[in-house]
Amino acid sequence: MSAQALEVVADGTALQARGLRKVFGSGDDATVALDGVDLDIRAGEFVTVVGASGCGKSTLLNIFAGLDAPTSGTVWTATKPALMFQDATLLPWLTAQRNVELALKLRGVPRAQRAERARQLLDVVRLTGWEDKRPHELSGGMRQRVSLARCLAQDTSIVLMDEPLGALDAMTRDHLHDEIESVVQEQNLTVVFVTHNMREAVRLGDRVILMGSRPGRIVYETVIDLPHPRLMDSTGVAERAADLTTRLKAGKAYLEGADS
Amino acid sequence: MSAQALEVVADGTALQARGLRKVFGSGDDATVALDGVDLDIRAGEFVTVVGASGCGKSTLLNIFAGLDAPTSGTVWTATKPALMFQDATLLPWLTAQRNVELALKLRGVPRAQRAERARQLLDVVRLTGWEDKRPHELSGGMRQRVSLARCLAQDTSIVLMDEPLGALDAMTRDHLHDEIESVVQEQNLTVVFVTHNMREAVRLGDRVILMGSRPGRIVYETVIDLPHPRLMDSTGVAERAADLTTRLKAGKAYLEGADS
Amino acid sequence: GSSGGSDSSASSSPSGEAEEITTLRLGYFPNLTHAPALVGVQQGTFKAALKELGITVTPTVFNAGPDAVTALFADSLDCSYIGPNPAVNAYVQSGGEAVRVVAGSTSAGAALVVRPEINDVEGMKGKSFATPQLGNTQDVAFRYWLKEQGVETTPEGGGDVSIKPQSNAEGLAAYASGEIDGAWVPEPWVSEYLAQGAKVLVDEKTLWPDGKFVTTHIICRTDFIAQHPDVVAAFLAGHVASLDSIAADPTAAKESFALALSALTGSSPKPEILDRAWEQLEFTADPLTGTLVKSAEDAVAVGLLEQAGIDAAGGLPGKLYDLKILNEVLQAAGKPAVSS
Amino acid sequence: MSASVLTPNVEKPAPVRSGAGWAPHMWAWIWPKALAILLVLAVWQLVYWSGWRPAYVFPSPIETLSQLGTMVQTERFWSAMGTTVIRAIGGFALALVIGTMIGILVARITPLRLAIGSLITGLQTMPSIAWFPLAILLFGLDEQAILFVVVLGAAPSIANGVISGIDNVPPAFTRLGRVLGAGPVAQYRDIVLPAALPTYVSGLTQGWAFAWRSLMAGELLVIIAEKPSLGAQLEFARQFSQAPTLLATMLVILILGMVVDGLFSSAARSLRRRRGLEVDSS
Amino acid sequence: MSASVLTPNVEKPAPVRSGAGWAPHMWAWIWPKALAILLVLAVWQLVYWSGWRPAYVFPSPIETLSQLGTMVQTERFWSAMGTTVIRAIGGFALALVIGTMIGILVARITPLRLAIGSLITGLQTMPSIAWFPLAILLFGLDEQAILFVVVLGAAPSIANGVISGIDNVPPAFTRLGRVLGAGPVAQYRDIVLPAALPTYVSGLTQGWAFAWRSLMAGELLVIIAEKPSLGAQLEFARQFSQAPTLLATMLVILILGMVVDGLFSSAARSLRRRRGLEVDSS
Ligand SMILES: Nc1ncnc2c1ncn2[C@@H]1O[C@H](COP(=O)(O)OP(=O)(O)OP(=O)(O)O)[C@@H](O)[C@H]1O
Ligand SMILES: Nc1ncnc2c1ncn2[C@@H]1O[C@H](COP(=O)(O)OP(=O)(O)OP(=O)(O)O)[C@@H](O)[C@H]1O
Ligand SMILES: [Mg+2]
Ligand SMILES: [Mg+2]
Repeated sequence: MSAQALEVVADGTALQARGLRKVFGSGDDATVALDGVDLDIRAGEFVTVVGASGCGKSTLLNIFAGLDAPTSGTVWTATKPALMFQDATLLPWLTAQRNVELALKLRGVPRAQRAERARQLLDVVRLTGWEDKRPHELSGGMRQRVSLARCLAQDTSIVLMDEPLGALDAMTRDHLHDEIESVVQEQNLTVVFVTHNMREAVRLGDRVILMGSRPGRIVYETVIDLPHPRLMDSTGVAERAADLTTRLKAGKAYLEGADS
Repeated sequence: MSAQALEVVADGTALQARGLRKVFGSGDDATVALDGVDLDIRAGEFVTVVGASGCGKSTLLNIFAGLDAPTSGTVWTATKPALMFQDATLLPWLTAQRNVELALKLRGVPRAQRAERARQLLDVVRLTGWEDKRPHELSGGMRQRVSLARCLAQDTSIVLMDEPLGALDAMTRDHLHDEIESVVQEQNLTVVFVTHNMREAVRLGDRVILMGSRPGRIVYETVIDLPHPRLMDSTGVAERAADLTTRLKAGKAYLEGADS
Repeated sequence: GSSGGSDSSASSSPSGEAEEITTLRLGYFPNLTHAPALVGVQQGTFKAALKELGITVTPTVFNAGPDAVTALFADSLDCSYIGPNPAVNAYVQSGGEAVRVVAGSTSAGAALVVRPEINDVEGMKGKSFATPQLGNTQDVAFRYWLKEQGVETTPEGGGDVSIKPQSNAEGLAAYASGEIDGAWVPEPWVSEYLAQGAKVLVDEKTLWPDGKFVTTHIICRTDFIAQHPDVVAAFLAGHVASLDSIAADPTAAKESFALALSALTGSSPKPEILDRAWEQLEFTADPLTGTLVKSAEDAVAVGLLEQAGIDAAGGLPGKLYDLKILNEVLQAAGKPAVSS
Repeated sequence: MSASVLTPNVEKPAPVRSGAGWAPHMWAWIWPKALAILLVLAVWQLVYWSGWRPAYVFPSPIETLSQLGTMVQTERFWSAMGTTVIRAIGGFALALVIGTMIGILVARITPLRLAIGSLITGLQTMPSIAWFPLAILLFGLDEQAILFVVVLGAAPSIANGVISGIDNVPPAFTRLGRVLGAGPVAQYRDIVLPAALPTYVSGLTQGWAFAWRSLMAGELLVIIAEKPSLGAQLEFARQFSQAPTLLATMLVILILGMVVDGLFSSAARSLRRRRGLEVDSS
Repeated sequence: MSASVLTPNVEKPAPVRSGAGWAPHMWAWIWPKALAILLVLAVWQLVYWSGWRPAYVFPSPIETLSQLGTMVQTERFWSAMGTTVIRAIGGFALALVIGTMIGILVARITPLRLAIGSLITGLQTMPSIAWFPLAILLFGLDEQAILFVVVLGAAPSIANGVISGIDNVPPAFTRLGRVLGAGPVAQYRDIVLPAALPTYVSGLTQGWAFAWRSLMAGELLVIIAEKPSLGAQLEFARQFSQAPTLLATMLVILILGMVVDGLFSSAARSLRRRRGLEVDSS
């Protein structure tokens, strides 16, 4: 896989979407979740996506991951992407450690190395000491962090994350921003990162994409050229975030149901 | 109930906790989720709770709601509180509308009025037009809003909310801040509101409580005397939030696992 | 041998016609009417008779006739003690091919028992009576008797007198709880009913010439008889010896029977029941050919057997009986031959 | 250019649902069944031709089917089937009510569960014939005796299905019920039972199978006037060693069982679909 | 003061778990059972005293229990029980393997499901005696013939349990499997089967009940003098109208069924507990 990933870096495009449209249901009851989405993501690019609740962000990631087929349009990816679901989706019969190990197992990591690697990843998300708990013994934020660790265990060059830090407090979040950034840099990952926190989007993204609702589509995108390391509370980040927030508000129909 | 609620308002205390301690499991494997929590909440007070992931916020609300028994200590409440769970917990066999109606049904609202009231509440959370969808046809944020509507349908004078707006975009969040505030004011509700967003805590709370981890306990509390209406982005809110964030960071062990 | 028979032997004996065997697979049921089999096995009579040929006996006990018939069809069994019905069914269903009756075993021992207050067929009208099973010997006898008395019945239990076929145990329970008013049953059930206060209205003996009619006989696979006449002969010698032993010492025979029965089933009838029932039966090597044919004709007459099937199998008695070996054995023992 | 190293990650197009396409849908539903039936018949015929067993114990499919053909032309067959199916439905319905009630009570009331929870399985393992004497004592030689045997066969299975369905309801739902102020009745009516419904409905096929088997035994309990039945027919075919009739009757039982399965499983499927437990496109 | 209008919202204290309290725990487990048994015996004895039916068809509990007492002192009884239980376990184990495999294949492969999915229920509804001829033809008069009948009885039930368990697996888990790159085998091994396990295990009691009932019938296929069996004992107690023996044997069957239920349901409970599906304190 790493050979293929290198080739992609040389070529430059990790993910390409053309004319994506996704309709759920049919007839009067149909929901157009996405329409006319075109997107090119460079290998190694960190793209953050912001949009109103229900605008189609999760749908987009599911299509990128190959979980759902678009109604029309096509997606090409360099490798099979990893996806971190919006809800943790841990397997209740496995401990935190085993949930992470499962991802390693399924990509063929030998048994001997799994335990060690899973422990490392759980340490990254600050869950050392909780390895042997089962999901129902963990708090909501802890479950989300196990899910993040599992996502990082997948070792693919494209990572899709659906509100990965939504249930975490500011400090844990800050810590994980740093961690995610360093992992991404180290392994030269291509990331699509959905969030509702505009500052987070600016803090992490090479590019921020704003989505509009009904149907879900890309209404604006911008390259963030602020220097690294960035801080959530720095004025640079705050300004860009405020600007983007205004733009998103200006784009009509940010609340579904508002126009009905 | 309204008679009893009035009495409480006159008396002044809606919720009282003394010496709460909660231990999960036993022996070596035990987790002390809460220890020595004392709390008095006035009727009509809006208390926001902020604390690191896994510090025991949800556990506290579950005990307040009478869902879990504390290992030791006691809680008194003026009425049975309403609780909005951290995850939406919608019933998958009911539409959004029916999920809300169920709360009305279970508190004895006559059938004729339920539909109308549920529709109003769904409109408050901006889900008009989505009434007939089942949970799996809704986005994560939409599910959370249905859950919020259901919580508001419970019509009790004490409301416990566990990260109720965590999965929502900034604009929907702003809108719901206003809505929640007006409902609380109108019905003179007592609210305990857990959030990871310090500005949100300051924006909404009459009092902010900071919790520390391992074991979960109250490390700091302060009354927010900023005038209403408050805005998330106002400097007053931002300053208080920054101050509280510093205090929370200063309180040691904000990240569980950090000391191990 | 017949085509059907040699087919089945070919499949089980690749070595050809006269396959070497080491054991005789003998079927019977844990019933009083199969007493010669139980006594013979218990007292070692069969073993002794087959010893010279170097052949052992594998007794196989069945609960129901059809399973024994299937086992015969499937070459899993060589000979079996069996009631007239399953024997006729096996004969008819295999087109007269698969089995032959080689000897008789038991005669008589069936009666119509009714509540004491019933005295004649008029008193039976509008009441319900049990038989062991639709289309079995007693069922046919009962229906035919009613027909002769001018009473209408249908196989489904309608008519002036309602016949409700059900297993003997259920019949007895139904009688005890007042659901039925009598039954046409074999021994030891007649005695069981009597023990519960019923009385005999018709003893089936009285309906037959000499008071004899077939209750149990022995069938063997046609191709087995053809291939191993010596084994059949030795087995029948054992059978005759068993009959002799029963006749010579009924008390010892009863004891052997009770022992064998409780070894098989964990239960045996109460001694007083057994004593009475044993009296009613006659154990004989004569297969009472005529009575079986008559019984089959009666079954046809009351609509429980199809004449067409019998004809297709070659009629009755047709090829059903093969008594040559039995007669040789009887002759060797200095007894009169039986006729078919 | 760049697309050369990329792979389309969803190869098959999204399913197009159009109202017009009934015929291909039916076809997709039919061909596996037709193939399976043909295969079975072919193997059966081959074994028959091989002369493995004489025809009178192992009849050919043709003989069996022609026997079936003759059978279905008689009024007697339809009346037998009618009687049996009506008894089965009646017994099953009664068992459904009783079993469901017992299941709910046992799942709900802990002492009751400790007291008779295991007894339910005990009853389930009791063969039908063991109940015959009691059935006669209680109900006489009557339809009711048959019904009694059927209910005793099926109700424990249904009760166990209810209990297992209820046991596997996520605690999150019952906690929600408590928060919403549901009393014990409402908790069951509005939360637990609907949540357990898909498992319950899938489990009903087990109850049906028990009901049916008990009925096949129970129909031998008493052969009631003017009422031929499939159970009796099966037994007679066996008693008279009529292999083709036996096999034809078995085919009828198989087909009826399959029809019932179709009903239950389509009910279960539509339940799952409404809850998003079944994904159409995947 | 203020507390006067407030109500403590959790009245019962949290359960204290200490290692010392075995005795009260046992007691809580036993008393409902003891009470239930006493109640049943009391009612039974009362009905008996009422003279409802003569004693030889409706024996008293005392008579039945004393018969049971006599029975358990015989070597024959233990040998019968041993034979039957070993056959049941053997047949069930075989049915478990076959049924599980068929269940997995049918649940997974759509054409197979369309082809034989319903057939499984069809087979489930087939009474055991219908298989006797085939069993004899295939296996002769042998233990294997009995095993065959048991497997044909239990395997369809187990397969249906597997299918329903798999059908009710949340799609979120299978989607997760796909995201993690699980192939078809891994998807089943690591995701679907573990997810379906609690339903599967609760469903096994149904399979056991089918196995046991089929065995009770199958043991009548051929009766071996040196090998007494419970099925034969039950049948002959019935045939010889020995009401006390019949009832005593029924009691034995009930008790065995209850023991097996205890095993399965404690397995299911521990599975649920590990997954947080069972809440201890609530
Ligand atoms: N399985 C489905 N069936 C029907 N409609 C669906 C389904 N999944 C999503 N939708 C609809 O598609 C739209 C987009 O949903 P999606 O989950 O992608 O939103 P989102 O942008 O992720 O929102 P959120 O921020 O709330 O998570 C919503 O209107 C939703 O109702
Ligand atoms: N059922 C349980 N069994 C065992 N431990 C539990 C259980 N529920 C919670 N805990 C533990 O209690 C502690 C507090 O959990 P809680 O859910 O209250 O945290 P929280 O403050 O709500 O966190 P978050 O912000 O992540 O939701 C955690 O360490 C968790 O592991
Ligand atoms: Mg989403
Ligand atoms: Mg929480």
